[in-house]
Amino acid sequence: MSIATAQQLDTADTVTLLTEHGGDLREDDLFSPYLADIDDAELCRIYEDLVVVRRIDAEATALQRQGELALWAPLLGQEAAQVGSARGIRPGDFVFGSYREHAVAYLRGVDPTLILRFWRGSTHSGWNPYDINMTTPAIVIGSQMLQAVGYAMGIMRDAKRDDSIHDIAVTYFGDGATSQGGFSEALGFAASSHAPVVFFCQNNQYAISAPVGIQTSVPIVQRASGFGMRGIRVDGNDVLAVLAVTRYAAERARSGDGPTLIEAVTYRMGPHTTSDDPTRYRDADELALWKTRDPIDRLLRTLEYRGLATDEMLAAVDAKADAVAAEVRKGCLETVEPRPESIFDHVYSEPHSLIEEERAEFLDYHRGGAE
Amino acid sequence: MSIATAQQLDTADTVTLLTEHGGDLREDDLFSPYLADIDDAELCRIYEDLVVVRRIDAEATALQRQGELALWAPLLGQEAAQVGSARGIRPGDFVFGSYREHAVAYLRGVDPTLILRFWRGSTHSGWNPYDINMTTPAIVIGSQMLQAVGYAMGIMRDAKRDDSIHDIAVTYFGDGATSQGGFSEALGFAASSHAPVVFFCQNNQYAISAPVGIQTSVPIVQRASGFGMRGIRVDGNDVLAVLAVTRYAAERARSGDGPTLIEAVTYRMGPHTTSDDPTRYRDADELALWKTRDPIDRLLRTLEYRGLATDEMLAAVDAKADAVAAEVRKGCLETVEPRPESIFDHVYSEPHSLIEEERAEFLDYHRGGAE
Amino acid sequence: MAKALNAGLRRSLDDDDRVMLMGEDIGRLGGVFRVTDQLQAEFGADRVVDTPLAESGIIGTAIGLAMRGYRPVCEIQFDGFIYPAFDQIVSQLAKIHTRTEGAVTVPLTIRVPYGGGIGAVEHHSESPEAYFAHTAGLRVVTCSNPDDAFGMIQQAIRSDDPVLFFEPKRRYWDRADVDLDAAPTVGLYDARVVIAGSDLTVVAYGPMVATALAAAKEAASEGTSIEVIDLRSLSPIDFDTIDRSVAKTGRLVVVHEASVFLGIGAEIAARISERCFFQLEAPVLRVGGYATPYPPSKVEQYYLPDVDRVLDAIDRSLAVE
Amino acid sequence: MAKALNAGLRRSLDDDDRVMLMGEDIGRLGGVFRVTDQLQAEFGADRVVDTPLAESGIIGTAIGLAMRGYRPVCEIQFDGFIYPAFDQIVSQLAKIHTRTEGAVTVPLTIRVPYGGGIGAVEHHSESPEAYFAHTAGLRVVTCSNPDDAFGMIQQAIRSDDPVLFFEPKRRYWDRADVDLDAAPTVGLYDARVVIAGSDLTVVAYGPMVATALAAAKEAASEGTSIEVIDLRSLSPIDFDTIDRSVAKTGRLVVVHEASVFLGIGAEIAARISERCFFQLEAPVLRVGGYATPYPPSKVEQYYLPDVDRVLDAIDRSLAVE
Ligand SMILES: Cc1ncc(C[n+]2csc(CCOP(=O)(O)OP(=O)(O)O)c2C)c(N)n1
Ligand SMILES: Cc1ncc(C[n+]2csc(CCOP(=O)(O)OP(=O)(O)O)c2C)c(N)n1
Ligand SMILES: [Mg+2]
Ligand SMILES: [Mg+2]
Repeated sequence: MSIATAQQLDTADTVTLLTEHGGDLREDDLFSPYLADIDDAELCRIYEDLVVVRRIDAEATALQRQGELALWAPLLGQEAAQVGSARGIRPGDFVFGSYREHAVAYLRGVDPTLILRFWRGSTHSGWNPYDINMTTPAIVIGSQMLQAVGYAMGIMRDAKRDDSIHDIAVTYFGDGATSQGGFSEALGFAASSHAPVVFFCQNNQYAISAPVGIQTSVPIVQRASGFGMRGIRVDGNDVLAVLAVTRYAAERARSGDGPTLIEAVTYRMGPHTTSDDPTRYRDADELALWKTRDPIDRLLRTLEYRGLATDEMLAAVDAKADAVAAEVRKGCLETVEPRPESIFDHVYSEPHSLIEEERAEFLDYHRGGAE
Repeated sequence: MSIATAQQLDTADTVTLLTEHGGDLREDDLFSPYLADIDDAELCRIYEDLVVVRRIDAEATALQRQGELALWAPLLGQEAAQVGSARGIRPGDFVFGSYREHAVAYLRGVDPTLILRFWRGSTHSGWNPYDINMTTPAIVIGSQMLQAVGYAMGIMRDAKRDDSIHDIAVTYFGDGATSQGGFSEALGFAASSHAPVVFFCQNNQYAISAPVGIQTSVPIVQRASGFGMRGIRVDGNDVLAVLAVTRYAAERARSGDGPTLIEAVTYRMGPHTTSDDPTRYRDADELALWKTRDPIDRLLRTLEYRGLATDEMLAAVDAKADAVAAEVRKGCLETVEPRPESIFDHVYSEPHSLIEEERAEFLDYHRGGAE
Repeated sequence: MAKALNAGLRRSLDDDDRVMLMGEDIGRLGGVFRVTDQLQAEFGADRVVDTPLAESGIIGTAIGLAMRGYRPVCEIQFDGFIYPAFDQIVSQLAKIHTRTEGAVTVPLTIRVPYGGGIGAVEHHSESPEAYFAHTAGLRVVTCSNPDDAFGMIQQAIRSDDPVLFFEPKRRYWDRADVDLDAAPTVGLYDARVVIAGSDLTVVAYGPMVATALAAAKEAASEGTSIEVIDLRSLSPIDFDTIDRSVAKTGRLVVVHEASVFLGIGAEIAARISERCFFQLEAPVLRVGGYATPYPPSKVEQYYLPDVDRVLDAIDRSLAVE
Repeated sequence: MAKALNAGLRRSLDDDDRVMLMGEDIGRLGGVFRVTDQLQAEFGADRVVDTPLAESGIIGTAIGLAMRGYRPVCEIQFDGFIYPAFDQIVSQLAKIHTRTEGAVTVPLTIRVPYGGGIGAVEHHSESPEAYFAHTAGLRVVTCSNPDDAFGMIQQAIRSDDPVLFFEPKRRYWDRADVDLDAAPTVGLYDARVVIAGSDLTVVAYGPMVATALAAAKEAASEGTSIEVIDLRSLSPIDFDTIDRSVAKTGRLVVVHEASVFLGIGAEIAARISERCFFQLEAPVLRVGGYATPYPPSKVEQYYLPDVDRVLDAIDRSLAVE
């Protein structure tokens, strides 16, 4: 199996709005209008989001190193892809994520300490999906996209009875996930049903050690056209381009124009998870190159150009990040661990004879042992 | 789920070489050269193939009606797609079919009576795949394409050690099968490994009762480009176009240019199987329209134009068809049924304690019963 | 039985407009066994949906629909075609309620025509129930007669837990007068003593209940009194009903089409051998498929348990003193 | 043990150039557990292949490679990720030899790190062996120690039948001096009596053998003599070895991590209860996972059988008079 070269960021048809080396936003006929409401204040809030989610991520990595978490999947480098897209959708929309979308969950309003419960090993979820309209981590690669399409089909049905309904479903997944049959089936079902769903691929160049060239020799976005679906490739380290593109795709879905596949080209600057050692499979040079494309620096240069990057602003952002990080750490250390017998709690929603029997034996055994 | 309209035969980019209403072959810069060796005699032999395989098919349907077969999946209407493609590849190539490629098996030289053994219920296979380099029926939709890709990867490896090897793998499947994740995975693995494999889709417009518009709203051939793969749509009722296109794709694979997806647009003129009642889901008009596009008539018109359709030739072809049909019928009626204990024969290739035990009990029980 | 299922599905569609049917060929065609005949015409293509040909896609999207509040009933066209959906069933459907600590319920019913005996080609005669019964988070039931078919399918659809609903396809053509106004009198997860007896207990389910009854009848004619239990639910299993019977008869034969090795009978034999250790007068015997793939139909009668094989096991059990 | 497997794979690659390894991250990275460490560097990217991320694709293409004459060894990265390949394994891999009446062999080995106890997140601690053991046409084996790991992986690769090779991931870090020149002395499908005893037999496999041995040791210190059998092969199961032991001890406890309900223990309990009906002094007891999904790691110790639970079962068995 030959490994094609990794996809290039600078493909001509990649949407980008933040200039790479400072200066103001690029104008784009199609996408700029989607940023009409992004004034200076909003730009600063976006910057804050980027910094805060990176800080949460760093704190979680630290907690893992200290043994407080069993594992952590860092989003370092993917902040713009996640913040931009999360800001491009609405609270009523439903997100089917994978396992790395901590920033999306945070922006959808989850208590950030809940995000860590999963990685600590205290739960398989962390939050109630209906509280923030977002699923908890989906670990089996390729499993969540079909569910998103089904949910979107449900929205379509609801909308037939109530024309005030314009929700959509959004699903996140990685470049590796695009090889799974479930992904293609999801594109097929979405295209043939015209369901209001946005497929958001974070192409961070790697599936653990596998460079994206192992999955595909052409840009992932191209997959869409095979199903007659709209596809857009966007610079995933450009938070504003991601925001605009997501809003565009979401609006298409909302107004009945069907699904869109977005490929956000970004880079996983950290390890796959805290168990991973990326030096075994990638060069220092590559990482160094992508550090020059850091999504936070990228926005910062525009803030600087506009004179918004005042010491005051930057200090306030740092303070906010510190506060959230402290909250996350505190929440983690205060985690109330599940009771042993919780194993039996929610296997079924209705009584089940075997579960009752095993639970009784379990309690008996452990009570017996304690006496 | 909305049902898009069935794909039209007359899409501009569909390869067709036989004219529709008589006359000689159309010239095509790319594909006509692949027919350079098809002289009048060969044209007559192709015609004979079409008639013979239709006749085998009719005989099998008759045998099913008489209770000699449990089931039969007629190829009526798809003769050109199968004969054209089967003639476009070589004996050393390996075919991974679905369950309707009776004509392909016949042309690869299987004793035609063996084809029926499967449908009679006497075996799960019928022939030794290595005898004709073609698998026996694959019933689980979408399962055989990945195997074809793997086989082709094996060829690539072999060819590295022996540069006289230019075999390819060819896989057949229907329009319905393109919805299965396994199909997309196969395209993905083939594209990323550059394996010498030809994907041959017989789009016969239906997956049992489901019109192709339920599977996709764009031509199936388009799927290829999503994987960076060559795709060709061909008039599947035009045996010469199918032959040329198959040779083209096979040559690409043979010379290291990678996989191709061929979509042969045809029509299943009969029921899905002898258990099916197509009047429940499709209009008489549609069938009538496709009857005007009958693949045998289509070639016949060109034979007539060239003065080849002599009474003598037609009679000889009929005689041949009669002979093969008689042979098939005789073979079917003479089928030697499997011994009861054959159940245990080939579960494993090496001794297995549980099988030995159960076989012994089985023989004991049935011997006991007989006494 | 196919008609009874059709009536049960119609009733469910009528009772609750969140119920919807999904599957290959279930709409216009009414399903290859006509179980959904006319339902698309009656309820519309939005509630009786012809899906693309992808089982994983069917179950995956149905899970999403369930999360949005719908109650999908998915048809898998034949037993052997459920495996492409295995991941969605085993890693998603079965686990979502546990994963979310009860926040998300997935009231999905998967209808699976199963079993052999109809002269079908490969992959059309499988008995995959043990895979699902071994999977925590799923419920697995199967009907053996038209009455149960009508009642149980409605109960399954009303359940908030995912239910695998296995339909014995060789019994689809069995006829009976089903009272369409009767509410089910038995719980979905209860076994039923079909005929009482005192010498030996036969436990069967789905297609094999009729076989067990025929064997019992024949045994009766020779003076042996067999108690036949229709298991109905394979997960959970109603062991209390089996226990009670074995306490009385002291002998047990379990019958199913699936391979004996790790089939449902293994769990029953294991558990009853434990629970009734001192009541059992003979070892629990199992009659079932062999440890081979389902054979070609010309020899399927040698693979499938039949009345004679059940009687043989009964004799062997009774021979133990 | 990971090192022993690595050595066994290296040996297999050396011995037979039709052997090739396929899987996610097995090449450059050497596998997430480093079982294939350095093998790509040594044997090249053609024989140690980093595949796209699709388990069904891996097994499906491996079947094709096997049909072309290769002997692929596929790694499934974690137990919980085998289900996308279920259809290819159960409907294809398992059936091809039977389907073709012996014309086609598919000498494929599927390596599956399995089981819990390593503090992992969801889907990384599954014990899916019973699904495959119930599937006719497959062979299922599992190693419990580095010595067996080294020998058994080579035997599995040499087998012309498809073999599911389960590796107990919590034992990957177990160390032992493995004699890399010793040929295996036991057949791949033979169980092994690890320690002899007279009062009670414990059957375990994979990760639970160490647990059973620890329990036996503790029981010995209290004067109870336990015979511990390492099953090694789960399909077929070497019942003769178990029989012989139970004939001697009269008591049997089976231990595994998978759910007890329809786990491997069900078949053992069912069969031994039948075969040793008159020798058994107490019912066969099973110690295993509960009928629940594998729980979050903070409570996994309550799910997993441990020395105490095995001892408890031993006590309960011995208490039966
Ligand atoms: C079905 C399945 N196979 C394998 C794995 C193991 N695994 C976890 S993450 C991963 C790579 C995923 O890559 P990608 O989709 O690009 O997402 P990323 O981690 O880069 O965000 C793999 C192989 C899995 N979780 N699920
Ligand atoms: C996985 C699977 N699902 C369902 C079926 C039942 N089935 C048999 S043929 C068929 C339709 C196939 O349509 P297509 O791929 O277009 O092939 P055609 O029959 O038209 O040649 C279906 C749904 C099957 N065989 N396998
Ligand atoms: Mg990635
Ligand atoms: Mg078709």
